[in-house]
Amino acid sequence: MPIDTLDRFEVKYLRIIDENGTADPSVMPPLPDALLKNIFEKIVLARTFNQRAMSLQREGRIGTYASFYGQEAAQVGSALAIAEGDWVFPSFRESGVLIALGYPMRRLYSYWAGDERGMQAPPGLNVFPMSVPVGTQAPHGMGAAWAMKYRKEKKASITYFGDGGSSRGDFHEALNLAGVFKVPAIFFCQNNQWAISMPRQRQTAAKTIAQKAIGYGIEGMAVDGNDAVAVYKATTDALDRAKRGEGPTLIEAFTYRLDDHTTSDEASRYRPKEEVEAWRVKEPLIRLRLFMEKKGLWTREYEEGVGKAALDAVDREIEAYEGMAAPEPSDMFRYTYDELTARQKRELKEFGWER
Amino acid sequence: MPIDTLDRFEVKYLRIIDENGTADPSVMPPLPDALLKNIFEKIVLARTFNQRAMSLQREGRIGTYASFYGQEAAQVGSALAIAEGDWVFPSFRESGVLIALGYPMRRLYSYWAGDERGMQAPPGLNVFPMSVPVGTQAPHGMGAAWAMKYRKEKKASITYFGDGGSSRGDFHEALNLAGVFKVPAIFFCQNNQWAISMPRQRQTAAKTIAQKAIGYGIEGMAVDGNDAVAVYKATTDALDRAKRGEGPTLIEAFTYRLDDHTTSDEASRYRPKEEVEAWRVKEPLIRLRLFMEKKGLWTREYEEGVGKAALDAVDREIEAYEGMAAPEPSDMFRYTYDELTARQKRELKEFGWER
Amino acid sequence: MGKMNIVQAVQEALRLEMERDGDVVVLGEDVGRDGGVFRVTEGLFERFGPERVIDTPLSEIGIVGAAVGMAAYGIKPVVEIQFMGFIYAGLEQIFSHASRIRSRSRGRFTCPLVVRAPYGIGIKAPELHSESSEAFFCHMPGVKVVVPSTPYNAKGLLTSAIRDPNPVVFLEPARLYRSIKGEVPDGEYSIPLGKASVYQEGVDFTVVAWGTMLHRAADAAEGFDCEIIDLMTLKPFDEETVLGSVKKTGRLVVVHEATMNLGLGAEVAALAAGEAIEYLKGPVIRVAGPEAVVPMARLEDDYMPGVERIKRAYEKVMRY
Amino acid sequence: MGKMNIVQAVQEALRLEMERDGDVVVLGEDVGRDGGVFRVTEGLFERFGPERVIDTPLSEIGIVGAAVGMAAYGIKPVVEIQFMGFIYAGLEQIFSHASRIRSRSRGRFTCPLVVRAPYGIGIKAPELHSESSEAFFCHMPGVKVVVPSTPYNAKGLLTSAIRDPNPVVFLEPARLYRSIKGEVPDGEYSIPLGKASVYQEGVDFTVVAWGTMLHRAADAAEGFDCEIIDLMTLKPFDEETVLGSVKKTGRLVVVHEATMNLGLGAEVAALAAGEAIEYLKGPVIRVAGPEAVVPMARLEDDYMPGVERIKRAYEKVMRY
Ligand SMILES: Cc1ncc(C[n+]2csc(CCOP(=O)(O)OP(=O)(O)O)c2C)c(N)n1
Ligand SMILES: Cc1ncc(C[n+]2csc(CCOP(=O)(O)OP(=O)(O)O)c2C)c(N)n1
Ligand SMILES: [Mg+2]
Ligand SMILES: [Mg+2]
Repeated sequence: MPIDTLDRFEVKYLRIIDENGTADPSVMPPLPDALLKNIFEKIVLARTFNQRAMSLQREGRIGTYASFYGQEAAQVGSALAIAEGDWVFPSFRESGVLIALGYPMRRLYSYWAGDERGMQAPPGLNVFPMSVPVGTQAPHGMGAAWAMKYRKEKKASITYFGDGGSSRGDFHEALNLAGVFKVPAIFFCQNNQWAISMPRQRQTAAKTIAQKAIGYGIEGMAVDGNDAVAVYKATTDALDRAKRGEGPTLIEAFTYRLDDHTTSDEASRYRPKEEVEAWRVKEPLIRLRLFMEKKGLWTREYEEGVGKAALDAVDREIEAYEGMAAPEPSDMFRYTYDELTARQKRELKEFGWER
Repeated sequence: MPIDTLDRFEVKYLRIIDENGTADPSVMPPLPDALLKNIFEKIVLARTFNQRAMSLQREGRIGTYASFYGQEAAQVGSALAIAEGDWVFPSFRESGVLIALGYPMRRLYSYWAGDERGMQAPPGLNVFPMSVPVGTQAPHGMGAAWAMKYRKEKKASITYFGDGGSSRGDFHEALNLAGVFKVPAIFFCQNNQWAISMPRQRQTAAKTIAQKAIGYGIEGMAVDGNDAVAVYKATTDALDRAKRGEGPTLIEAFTYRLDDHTTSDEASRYRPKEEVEAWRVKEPLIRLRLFMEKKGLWTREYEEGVGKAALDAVDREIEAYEGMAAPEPSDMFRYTYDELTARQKRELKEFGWER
Repeated sequence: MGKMNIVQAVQEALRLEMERDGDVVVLGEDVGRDGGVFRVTEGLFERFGPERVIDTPLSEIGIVGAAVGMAAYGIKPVVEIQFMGFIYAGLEQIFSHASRIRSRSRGRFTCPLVVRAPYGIGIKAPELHSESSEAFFCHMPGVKVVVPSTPYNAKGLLTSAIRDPNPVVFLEPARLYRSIKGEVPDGEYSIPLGKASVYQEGVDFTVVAWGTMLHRAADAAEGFDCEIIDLMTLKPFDEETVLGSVKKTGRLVVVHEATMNLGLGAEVAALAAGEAIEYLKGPVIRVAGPEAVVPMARLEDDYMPGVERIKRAYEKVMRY
Repeated sequence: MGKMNIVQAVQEALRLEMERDGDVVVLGEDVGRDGGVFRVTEGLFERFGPERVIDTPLSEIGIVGAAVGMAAYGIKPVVEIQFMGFIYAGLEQIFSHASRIRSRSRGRFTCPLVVRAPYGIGIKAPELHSESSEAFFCHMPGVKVVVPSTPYNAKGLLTSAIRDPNPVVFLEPARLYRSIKGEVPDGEYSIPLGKASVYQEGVDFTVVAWGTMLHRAADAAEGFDCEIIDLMTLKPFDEETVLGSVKKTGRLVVVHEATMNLGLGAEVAALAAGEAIEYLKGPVIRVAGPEAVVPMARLEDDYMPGVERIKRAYEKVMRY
């Protein structure tokens, strides 16, 4: 036993619907038609929100915005696997996840306009404010799951982050703790191949993010992130395992950021047009449309109806957002501590912020 | 290809000399007798230093001390693989490494007596001050290796840390960067099974520390940390690879902390006596002695001579340490910046610290 | 009522709050079976079990960050950081999350978290075991900072900290842990956060101190008729009591262990210079650590303000 | 000599120092091919190649920590942190290592490292893009902190920072990056660290400011005969110039963007209260951010001290 093999590992990859819309029957789960349609409709809704956000930004009606164009399957597919009572810890690119969960779009727009009220999740929706410091939300997902386990509740947390986020110490410590305490936490990585100008290949020398799970002794898997059904299945399975007490899972969804990093970025400075074009044809709606058509669930009229409804909904939400009263400066103080401090009271007067 | 295997990994373990002192010829490197004797003698010297440190602490002649008893093979075996010009980034438990490298023992004693001068490595010895905040030295090892690569020097860095250190974000970020930039850095983990009262099994759900290398796309291996020859070989190979430009290696040496965590600790509160006893018979000197005896390199008289020389050397160093002039309070200022600030100059006077 | 030391007082507060509220959990390195390196959590593991007294891996980002998630969820984590010098890895989680989750979510989520850590020079261990970096936390809106100075207030303040709906950094002076004993009432009681205590009344000058330095400031006060204020809560601190006393005495000395530059003494002095300058008869004197990294054991007594240095400050302030 | 903005001035200092010294390397997220999110490092990648202008993974502990190792080895890393709000993960490496490796090794190793970051409110991006946490670094002995306010001093100060044998945190006011232009000499020159500059002479009161606030303080000064000091180096700051001016004018106003409590204004005020109180005619006034987390874009103008608030402070101080 001089050179002994202590252990062996494999990294698995799941795809169910290929780029031509053909589902592999050996892995296709028996999903109700209504669910498939819901996935489709939420993707359209999210994409509509996203397109309008991009124009609102150009028009100066919201601020810097992070588009999720291209990542809708990963976002909506995973979001629809989330049950009531689960907790969600998003990064700033997860507007699509939130929309699929029913988060009020008016609040999302207001957030992107620089208003903290936009991240006040409505009661019943356990969505943490989007984390801007990359990766720092991973320990929160771990901790919430720990609390669920402590309370013996059949719930789970899901934390979203990017390929860039996997390089951060927070990711490491969160996943390691999640493994040790076997908490019901899902860590969902949208590997969209870029962290601003840093390509995935130079973010880590590991070939996959999924294999990082090996270092924590937890489940890890990769999934085609542009296949909404595969994402839905992988996330559902992971959440089920978590709720059965079988511990955390790291999911890596291979996808692609088709837009610039944010509206302040200019991706053409650092990535080749051809790469973007090669991914454009793999975008999630194409294959879902083809697949649903084969199943008789898609027609042109259906999509037009869905698109129209989405536009109407988004327009109503934009109107509602733009009708919101301006935030009060005193809100800064109101939410610093549970009560105003003596200094804050003095400053309220001094600044003329009393209401 | 619905469920595809993206990659496969194995974790390897090296042992050369077993607990009965029998070497496996298939992996035994052709080491000169002088080197084997050097390993033996340095282990004896380090252990003598350590024993005396424990009594000096009890007598109040030094402060809190972290014993490396039981880990001498891992420390001396790896240290003797280090070449002149390489840089060493130790944790606080690496007194044995430093002694094997020729670090003045008087300075080590003075360090453990609470004197910063003890961590002023002599010229030519590139040993960073022992890192007390666990794991924080890993990025330094990465950075020094990066600088070596930048300067196109055939050198490497070696960073020492414990099983506990592998849980820290610093470890993660350092190893990930080392992989991406393929720097000549060795990360040497002495897995001594405990982090104060935390057993290895609850430090991480991963079965080995070595497998964490998979997450960084770098070389990783485990080695019997009580087999000085295996440690020497694993470290030499890793350093050679690093210097050939083949990138970093994570080495996990399985060993055991036979003493309390430090002289302030009481390990009997948290770990079973039987476990300690089971490891005691595996301590590194026993098998090395048997092995060398078989090779005709060991006799009782030889060991007595080595022991006597070690005691003499240590005693001389203790005397030298105790003869050192007390540190000057003004040293605090002298080494804050390269020059005294105006405030420091004022404080020097005010405190009466001018020399 | 019984005499106990600060270790015992903190332990008792933890035990009582854990008995009272099943959501209170203690977590940190070696807090369980080992009872903590200072034995503060001794007995809690046996009493409450491994689910409520949780030994964690060596992971300060993870411990603090997970506690933020737990606290937001509704559990009340009391985190022990083994020494204040090891909290630095957790600073981002404190500055970017614990302190502002209430603000970022406009009240939807809160962070009733306590981070306990021994702090200051006191046990002659290697570097980073003697930091007194309270000022870092005091500068961050949304965080409260508390430092007890006696067994009595250690128990009462920690009780309040655990019940407080805001994140509280609770710093325990390592040097005082076992060196002072005092009467501590049985059963639970709380001392409100944000209020200072007048440790000693007097008329000639005001001394502001906390933790270990409070006792040195008091020792140095023999022969002076000064008012000594034990700040206890450093953020938000009791400006009213401080200013009231300064207006009465007309002289101010602040004593702390941390380096002077931007130590909390700066804020106390600035407050006086901003709000009570017309009462000041002479300079505000800060007695504080030198402009240097906290040294290891052999120089630590030179670093830490001693009774002699404090006395000189008292004499100086009385010259005006 | 030519007119340029601060982005260009910083870029020029980097380029010149990299040309002068082959050991100077630039590293950080997106600093290479992309030229940095503010385009500060634009063109350097093309000029010096990927080994000297290094795009790193998203890894603030690693970037800062590796730079400590590089600096100790003898390379001169200039780290870019994308925004000051993302430096918090690197605080432990700065507080526990960069600042004290010289002290811990008694001079055997040093850390000639520069950490650059844009700071302050200015670009209406989401949270943590607008922090002004300079005080954290100022409290740490062993670190220098520098903030330029003009293209001219940006170039000269960064040149000094790169050549300085100590770790320097170099904070670039995001709001000023492209909003002001100024004459900048061709070729290399340096402005010494630790010296303030008298931006405007005057007799009635002294104003201390830096970065963005310097300009607001100056705008508010119309109609007042005040002396305005641009601190430039915040740690160690030029106490002599500040005290000299206060002794001359007898009145002091400090203006900064960070929250007041333990912002650097506290130290400046405390210094005056300790060393020049007999010259002060009235209270030391601090104009600073409120006791709140830095808000997102819609409230940021309420947070940041404006010309009106500063003017009121000038009027107030003149009432004494
Ligand atoms: C800690 C931290 N460092 C830097 C940034 C600036 N930044 C914002 S997004 C980003 C890249 C993130 O990449 P990734 O994690 O892959 O997410 P993606 O943007 O691709 O969704 C960077 C560097 C940040 N927000 N937080
Ligand atoms: C960041 C940090 N946290 C906590 C400590 C206190 N502490 C000192 S050693 C230690 C355990 C270290 O375990 P390991 O890394 O396995 O090294 P070993 O002591 O076994 O050599 C702890 C918790 C510390 N020094 N640094
Ligand atoms: Mg990405
Ligand atoms: Mg260990």
